[in-house]
Amino acid sequence: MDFGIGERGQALRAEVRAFLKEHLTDELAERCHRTGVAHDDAFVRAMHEAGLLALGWPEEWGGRPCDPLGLSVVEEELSKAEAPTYGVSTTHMVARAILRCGNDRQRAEIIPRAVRGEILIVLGFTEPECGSDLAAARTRAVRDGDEWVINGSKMFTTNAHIGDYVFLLARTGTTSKHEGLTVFLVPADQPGIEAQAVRTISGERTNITYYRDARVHDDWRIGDVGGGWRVLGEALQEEHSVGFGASMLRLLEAAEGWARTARGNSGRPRITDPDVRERLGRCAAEAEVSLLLQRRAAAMAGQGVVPVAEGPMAKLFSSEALTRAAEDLFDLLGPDALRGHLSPGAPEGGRVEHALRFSLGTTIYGGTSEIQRGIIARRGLGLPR
Amino acid sequence: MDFGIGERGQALRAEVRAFLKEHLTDELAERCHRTGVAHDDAFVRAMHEAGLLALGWPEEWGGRPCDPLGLSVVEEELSKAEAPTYGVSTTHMVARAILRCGNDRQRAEIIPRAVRGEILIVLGFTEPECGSDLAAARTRAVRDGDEWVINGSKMFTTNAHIGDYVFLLARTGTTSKHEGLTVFLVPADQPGIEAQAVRTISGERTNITYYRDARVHDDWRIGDVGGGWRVLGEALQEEHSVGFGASMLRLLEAAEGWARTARGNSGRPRITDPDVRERLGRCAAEAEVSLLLQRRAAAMAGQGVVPVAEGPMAKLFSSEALTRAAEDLFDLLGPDALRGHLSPGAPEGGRVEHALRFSLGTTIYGGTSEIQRGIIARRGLGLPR
Amino acid sequence: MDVAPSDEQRRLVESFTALFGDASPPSRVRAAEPLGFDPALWETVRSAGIVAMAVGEADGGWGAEPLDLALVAEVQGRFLAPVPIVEAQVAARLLARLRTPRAASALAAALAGERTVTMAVHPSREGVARLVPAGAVADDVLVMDGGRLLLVPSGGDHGQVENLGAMPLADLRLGPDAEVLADGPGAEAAYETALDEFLLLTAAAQVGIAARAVEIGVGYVKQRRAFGVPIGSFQSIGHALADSATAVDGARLLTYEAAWAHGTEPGRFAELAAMAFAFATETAREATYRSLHFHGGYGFTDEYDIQLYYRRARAWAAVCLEPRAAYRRAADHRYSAVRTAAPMEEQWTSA
Amino acid sequence: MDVAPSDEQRRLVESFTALFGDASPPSRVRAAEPLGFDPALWETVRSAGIVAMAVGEADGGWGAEPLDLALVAEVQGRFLAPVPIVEAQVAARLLARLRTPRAASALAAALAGERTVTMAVHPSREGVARLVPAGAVADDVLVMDGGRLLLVPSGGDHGQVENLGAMPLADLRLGPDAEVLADGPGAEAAYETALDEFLLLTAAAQVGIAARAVEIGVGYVKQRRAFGVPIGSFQSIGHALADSATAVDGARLLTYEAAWAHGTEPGRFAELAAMAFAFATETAREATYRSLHFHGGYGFTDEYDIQLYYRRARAWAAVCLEPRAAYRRAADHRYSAVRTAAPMEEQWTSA
Repeated sequence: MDFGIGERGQALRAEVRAFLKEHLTDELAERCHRTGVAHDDAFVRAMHEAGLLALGWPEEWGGRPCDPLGLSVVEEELSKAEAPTYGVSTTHMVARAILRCGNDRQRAEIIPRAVRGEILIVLGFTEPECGSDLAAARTRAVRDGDEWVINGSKMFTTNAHIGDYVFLLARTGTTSKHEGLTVFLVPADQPGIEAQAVRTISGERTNITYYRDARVHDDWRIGDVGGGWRVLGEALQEEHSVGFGASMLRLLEAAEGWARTARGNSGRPRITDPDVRERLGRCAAEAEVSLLLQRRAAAMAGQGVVPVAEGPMAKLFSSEALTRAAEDLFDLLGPDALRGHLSPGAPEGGRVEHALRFSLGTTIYGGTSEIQRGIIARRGLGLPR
Repeated sequence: MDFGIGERGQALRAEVRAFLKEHLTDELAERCHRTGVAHDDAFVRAMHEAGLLALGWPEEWGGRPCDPLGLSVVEEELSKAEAPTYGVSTTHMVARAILRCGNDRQRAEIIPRAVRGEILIVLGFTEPECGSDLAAARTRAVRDGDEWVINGSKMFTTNAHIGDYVFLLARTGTTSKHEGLTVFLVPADQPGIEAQAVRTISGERTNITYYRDARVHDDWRIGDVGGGWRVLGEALQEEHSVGFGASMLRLLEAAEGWARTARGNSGRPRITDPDVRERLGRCAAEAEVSLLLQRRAAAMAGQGVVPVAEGPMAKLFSSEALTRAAEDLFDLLGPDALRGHLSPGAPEGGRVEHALRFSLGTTIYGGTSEIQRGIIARRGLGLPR
Repeated sequence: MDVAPSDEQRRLVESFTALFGDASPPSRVRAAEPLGFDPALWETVRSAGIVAMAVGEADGGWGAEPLDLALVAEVQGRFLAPVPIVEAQVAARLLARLRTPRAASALAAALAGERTVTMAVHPSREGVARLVPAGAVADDVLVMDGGRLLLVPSGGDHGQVENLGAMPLADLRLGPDAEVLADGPGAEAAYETALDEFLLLTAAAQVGIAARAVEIGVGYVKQRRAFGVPIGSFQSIGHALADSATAVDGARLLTYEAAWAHGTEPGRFAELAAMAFAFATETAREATYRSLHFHGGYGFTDEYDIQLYYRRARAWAAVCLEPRAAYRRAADHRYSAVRTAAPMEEQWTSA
Repeated sequence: MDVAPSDEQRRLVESFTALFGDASPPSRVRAAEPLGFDPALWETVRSAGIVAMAVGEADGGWGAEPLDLALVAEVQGRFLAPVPIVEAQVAARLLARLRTPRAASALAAALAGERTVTMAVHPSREGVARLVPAGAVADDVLVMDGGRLLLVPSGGDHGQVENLGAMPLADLRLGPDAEVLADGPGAEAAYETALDEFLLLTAAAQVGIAARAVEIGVGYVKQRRAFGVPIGSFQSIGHALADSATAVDGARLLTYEAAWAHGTEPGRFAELAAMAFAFATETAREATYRSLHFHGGYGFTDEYDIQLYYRRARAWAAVCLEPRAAYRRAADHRYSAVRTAAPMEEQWTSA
């Protein structure tokens, strides 16, 4: 057994940290925080120039070799720094799905641009009425000659207002719930598509998108007609190392920073309190467990094993642990925890307050905790449905 | 609003405490603990002589007026003292069911003796294979002239080895799951019934009972043939103030006793530690909430309202709170908590250790926590099944 | 034991339910953000006697019981009414308790609606009263400063603090115009009682928040469908809501018991108020989290009301004490004969 | 990152799985109660080199790594094997660390199987080492007494303590035949490291207990039916078991990471060992509770095996530290530059 990230991992980590130090300026971080948009063209271009976007892609596509474990080390650093890479992650997720399920022309047009960070692809899966039950999608695509005409709406399409394409799950048949679905890569810049901002409790901006006779050429159908559920499965399958261990580290460091500097009535720093220590100790332990579960799933993927239950375990545990820790450390800080990012006296720039808000989405998106527990119960433990 | 138990409640409480002081001797408590049998003929006789058994029964049956709230005050005192009254409670539960569902002869034969504590009736509901799903009972009663012949087995028939009658749920038809059930009051002293001891983690003795051509006269059928599910419902309905608030008080007093006497390395009593105080404070609060929920259900019953969701709330909350508190206070006591009742250095005679063991059954018997949550969700909140 | 409100109490609850139902719908609560104050509503409830009800007739008020105040606070919590009721009531009661001419005149101004008076719930440090509830909208603030109870005019500079709960909080610098109202053990005791009352009424508000959060959650999961069924039929949802509904009932009973003890078993009041605060806070936190979570992605969008409840459940409590500290405070009263060895920092210790 | 055991480690696990599978089935575990010791099994595992593996070759042992010891402890936990493996291994390593002639001779006796040596995991108080693990069956006990590390022969009088986990605990009075093995900071440091190792191996045993408890629970709820379906199909059961299975995997990873750090990142070992102990203890507690609970009434009968796991999960941990104290200990190491203000009582503070 070996719990280190190895020399290669250390080198990658150092590389990413150096990159972030240079490019994730206070001004950029502040802008992302203020706009709630976790994408920045210049930042992504810089990532490309630094060779970070190409990590893990096959060399034939301009990639730079990196195993899933290495990728998860990189992800941890980006996530801990709250780098604006959400757009990159959705773009690359779709590009990987196209690598597996697309045709040659689709691959040639999309993958190189995705690897270079030249396009932004957003996700159009869930709908206002279907939540976790993605296969209940009702947005409809109807064939019209060489094109498809799309009508309906999609919820939580983050970055839709700045994206180039929507990776859209649409209903093309009525035969059965799962077999009547098809996936398209729809150009976002057309009059039939409207993105309306949806603001969230963490300040992040997402969108509801409306499709009114939007059009996509059949050339941009990904996979077979009726094969959308499989394509979607491939796309989601590729997300091995989803987790929030790094977000916990970010939170922990904020609480530690507070504990070392804030002083109680006695004048001693709060970190000398046994109660404060207990709670920081618990958060540190659960952050460690989160990272271990994430890295294990990545290591399995590196060995060609699909982490069927282990991926959900990492996502489930780390998001629930983050939620618990945010509540607990928010309490720990006392009344000052209330101060928001913009309040002058906010401890550590209001990071604990922000973690509380941010944590709420983590147990929802990418499959709710309930969905993850169901997968673990059935596929990990073999329990009956 | 009034949160007091009133003068009548105070007087009752004083009466029960005086009774317990005289009759619940250390020697009796020790014997109950050792044998795991929460019934003692002499103690029950003394309760009768003190007028405590007659509480709440109609005066025409030799009863002594007492409203459900008064009864719950009495129950709290008995429960807090761990008085050996489990046999009384099953006997009286059955007697109340017979009062509602039995015929005149049954009432005349059973109720006066139950009110005087002369008989012990035990419960034969659940079976080895059916757990919470009581209606799945498979123990069969077949008509044979004026009698019924019973074959099958019942689980968790506490006091079966010393009981006079078993209140037995049996399958008499195959028409439907719920309508094929009938209830009988079966004489326990017959060769066809065998009680085998089942020991539990808390030291309590219960039994599995086997019925091999056991017999009961049709005169001792309670309610209609096929009406057993309704009779059972009436019997269980009468249990308004089930809860473990008093058990929490017992546990809390033990932990407080420890905290006032045990000393840390500094020589100060442990109760001066903020950590100890926090945990005792939480237990005290949850004990208070448990008692309030129990008394509310009793008060509703006193006003003729069936506490459909409120009864389950009291049972659910108090048993889960007891389980949490026992774990937490067991931790709080440190290694000494491990010492069992018989170990000389056991803090407060090992009461915290015993509470941990005892708590396990409370979230199971009388309807598991899952069953209670289901009732509250459907009948209290109106959620769909 | 009688958990039903009297007819008079029922009318009180009905009238404030009607008032807030009209004047404090979620749209108004949102519109009052980020300051968290609705001047028109404050004018309305003040005219309705919200401050006067809190003090005795001898002091110019209506002499309502703490139980009545708790009932109103629960209704306020249900509607998240953005007005400083608890703050003004507790401050008025504190002024009345002081029995000095200056306190009486300050109270008279509060009762007349001339000045909004609030109190700092933590002693000042280094000349600043921090995170004063309603400090950003009040005219006068009662502040405990090194054993002296001060009346501090807030002046024009309110120093408002942006915060999670959109509360009108302010950091208040104690200027030369601060007046000493009282000092010594009497001042401390009066202030401690005010803190107990603040905890009690906040507990009641948390009960209202929690109860409404459960209702919102139940309503949503009955109507929302997934996998062909209403999601409220899933045990993972139904059982969690059942636990929260149970805790809400328990928190309500405990809070009203504490309010009842204020007059009937005064020796238990402070202990029960701290317990009620801790338990109601935990209950509201869990109920709002669950309800928000069961909304799926919608829960954390600004559009849905549940996030308003989620944020206030935490903020209205955090401005006072976290639950662990409140349980310690309850224990301090319960075991008052035994002094603590090492008082925790930032805790209201009474020992 | 490679979480797979080596071939050699796999063989180690297989051999102990086979050994305990034969020699420590639940019937033997029950038969060994209440003392909690099976002399024949102890003879077997001792002959198999269980003590020798724990110390270096230079000291007459086999030089296994802490990771290997943790793997064995996990297997022991799975089978609840009633033998003092962790105690004897940690005590032997402590003796080896002291490097004195008397310690060497005591170690030699332990390695030769002549004497069973254990250690007290709390300093003595008033001349008594209390609740010594394996104290009721050991020949010698290592005790920290006022800064001196003693070797105490237990004599004939074992002072066994009846306890929740059927552990062979004893209260040991330090008699005149106690010998001083070491004193001063060196003795303290060696003892502290032994405590860290004790926590580590107990964490591994808790992982085994928890993993087996989940398996037992899963097996039961697949087969047991109610309301016409297997009860494992209820979300209230399946989701809770999924959470426990997740925590078990996390606890295992954290424990093996701590063991790995012993040699590779020694500066993190003590912190990780305390974290692993706390997390694994909480995991085992929850897993055994849930599994027992999902057995319905059967869970708390003596006949079913799950109660054996429930009791040991709590007892094997409680003899050392409760989880809160273990998290504080982890923090003490993590923030070792900052001394605690007020060390909690009964806590192993390192600061």
